Amino acid sequence: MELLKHTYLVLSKDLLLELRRRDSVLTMFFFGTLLLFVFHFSFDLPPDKVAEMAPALLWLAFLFTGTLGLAQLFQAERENHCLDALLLSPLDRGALFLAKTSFNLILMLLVELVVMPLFWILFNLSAWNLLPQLFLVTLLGTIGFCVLGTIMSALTLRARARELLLPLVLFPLMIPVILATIRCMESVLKNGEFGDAVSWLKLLLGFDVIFMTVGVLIFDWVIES
Amino acid sequence: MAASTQPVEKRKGILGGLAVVAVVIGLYWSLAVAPPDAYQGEVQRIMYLHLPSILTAYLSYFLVFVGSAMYLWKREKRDDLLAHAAAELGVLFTALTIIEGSIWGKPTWGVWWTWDARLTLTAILLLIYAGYLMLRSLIDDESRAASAAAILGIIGFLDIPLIHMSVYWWRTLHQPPSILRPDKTPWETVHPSLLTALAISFVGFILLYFYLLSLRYRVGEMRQEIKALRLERGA
Amino acid sequence: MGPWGFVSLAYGIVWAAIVVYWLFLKHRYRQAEAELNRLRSSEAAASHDKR
Amino acid sequence: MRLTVNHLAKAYGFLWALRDVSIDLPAGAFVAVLGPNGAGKTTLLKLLAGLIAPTTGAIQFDGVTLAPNNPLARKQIGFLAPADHLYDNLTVRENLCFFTSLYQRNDRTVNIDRALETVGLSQRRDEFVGNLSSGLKCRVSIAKWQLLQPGLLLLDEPYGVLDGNGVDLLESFLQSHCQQGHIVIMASHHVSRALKLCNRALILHQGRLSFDEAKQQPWPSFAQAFGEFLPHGESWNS
Repeated sequence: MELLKHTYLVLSKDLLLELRRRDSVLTMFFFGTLLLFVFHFSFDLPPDKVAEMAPALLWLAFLFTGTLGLAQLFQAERENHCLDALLLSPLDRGALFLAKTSFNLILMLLVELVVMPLFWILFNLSAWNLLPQLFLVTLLGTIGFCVLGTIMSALTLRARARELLLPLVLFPLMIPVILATIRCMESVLKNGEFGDAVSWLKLLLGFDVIFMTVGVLIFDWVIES
Repeated sequence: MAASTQPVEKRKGILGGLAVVAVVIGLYWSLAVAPPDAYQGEVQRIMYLHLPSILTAYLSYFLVFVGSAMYLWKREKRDDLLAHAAAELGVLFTALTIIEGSIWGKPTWGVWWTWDARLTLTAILLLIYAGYLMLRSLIDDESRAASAAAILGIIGFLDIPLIHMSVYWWRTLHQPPSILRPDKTPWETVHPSLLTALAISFVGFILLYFYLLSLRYRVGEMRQEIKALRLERGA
Repeated sequence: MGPWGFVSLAYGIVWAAIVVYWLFLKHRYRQAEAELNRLRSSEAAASHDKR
Repeated sequence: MRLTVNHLAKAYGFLWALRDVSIDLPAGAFVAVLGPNGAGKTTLLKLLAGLIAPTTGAIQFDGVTLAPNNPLARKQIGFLAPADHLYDNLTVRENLCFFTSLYQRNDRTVNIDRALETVGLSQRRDEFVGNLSSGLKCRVSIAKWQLLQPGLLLLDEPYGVLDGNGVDLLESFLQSHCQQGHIVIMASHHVSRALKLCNRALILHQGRLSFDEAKQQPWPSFAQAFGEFLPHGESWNS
């Protein structure tokens, strides 16, 4: 499939660049852990309340860390007008979208893989067996974030005050994902399985699918020079 | 060009006149003629204002969506102007809706602001479309600002049902169903003059909305021509 | 503040806001129209002496 | 290889940057696009490159209409930006590998080495492009487009950044590219250089095509058409 081949091509280029400079992944990692400490000090919660607050704190940390990644997403393309080089080539713009989304997704997942267990240790939570389920929810939420985030990052590429405008435009649209992930994680933490939060999970899945397809279809206009 | 605008000006004048007449009748009817609601008393009259402005806000979002989609498809400037005008009015009417909602909330729930599903939803929509105007103003290149805003116009509109669902589910989770369920339509006790007051207010608001929209659209059009004349003069 | 107080507050704020917006809109409208006519009249003048 | 452009026009807002341009170029055409600043040269090149969408008119490439959403036609189109369109943090070889596979011309790396050989960069194969001087970067671009073999190669003011032998390298590449039956369109202000190379000249003035003729040795019609734009004192046919 043409689309996947191009996606893989651009993605491996981005990963190679990232592996070489490692600026995005390191800043995101440190920022994530920094937020944990800040949350830890600002809300010194009694242990029982922590389980309740954990999803919100975690997801806030991921949201802001992800925004850092999004701001840097098209940095390589901004130098030497490489974006024009890509637009010039027979690269399918939907593939560019998928590549950039999965690139940011990989970065965020790496950070989350480290930050979540760290969160468990810092807030000495007990429910270690629930981590896989929690990570599934975070994965779906992060996909939703990266899909819409990549579109908004490309949209604000040529705007003044780009880094400020991106979260301003992105976060209101992210509210369904934020609510859904936090509700799912809460019900998993509280009673060990999704239970009535399944409807939230479906909302999350719907959000990801809708905006993934919209992204692939519409990215041609999003990125046109 | 000046000669041909006379009929357009006149048409706008008539639309404006009609709007004012309908609004005045609506005001008179909803404030003086309609009886107070059985449950909420006089305060329910704010509904004659609240419901029409919610409608015009949603109408704006729809027009922004249509304008944006047409602009991306056909690349015609007028669709973009329509989207921009509708977005500006949308933000105005959404803000008014929130103000009415909280004023209505004070006597009913005793607080100016509660995280009631409808108020929260309107606040989020205000943020999205304020972001739309911000995005448009922060991109210098004219055609890029238009297409970027068009994308946001479409995605924002597609997101509304998802936000709607998530906010209402989130809301029903926390708020115990009180007698005065805020999101139940207030006209249980259907009284004919209640309905007519509402109907007239609706008509008034719609006419007013399209009058303001045509004005704002015309301003956009004129600014476009001014830019063109200046560029032509300068090039 | 009685119920009529809230009603008048709501109507007052909303209609005041709409009127103020209308005034600003009218102002922008007249400004744009004046600028357009000025440009167009000097444009006519410029193309006149170019011929 | 045939490029036909009929009634191409591009407007930004109400202002026409390019108006009603129609060109028909056979294979092997080397076209110099001349004209004062703001005449629409760059707009024409960007339209031909598919970077921007035309307001009216169509561009046909061997019969295939160029449209933003059909990526295949773009496979034939090249835009040589002397120091741009290369990733600074990738090495020379990685850049070439990336673009050749992007254009589905991923023949064995030996071609890449051969291309680098011809532009004299073989010993800098694994250096980062960011560390190269702009002259060397231009050679990498030349090697890149030599590998990609575009049917239509566009250049916008390539002489700005090149040193002496860089210019010779570029001109020999362009000429050999034309002889292979491709089309080259170059916009430039170096009138005498461009005219020496081209076999056809176009003059754009305020968005309109005011001159389009194949080259003849004494070229009175060109001198007459181009007279008013020539910086006074410089004569192009010296």
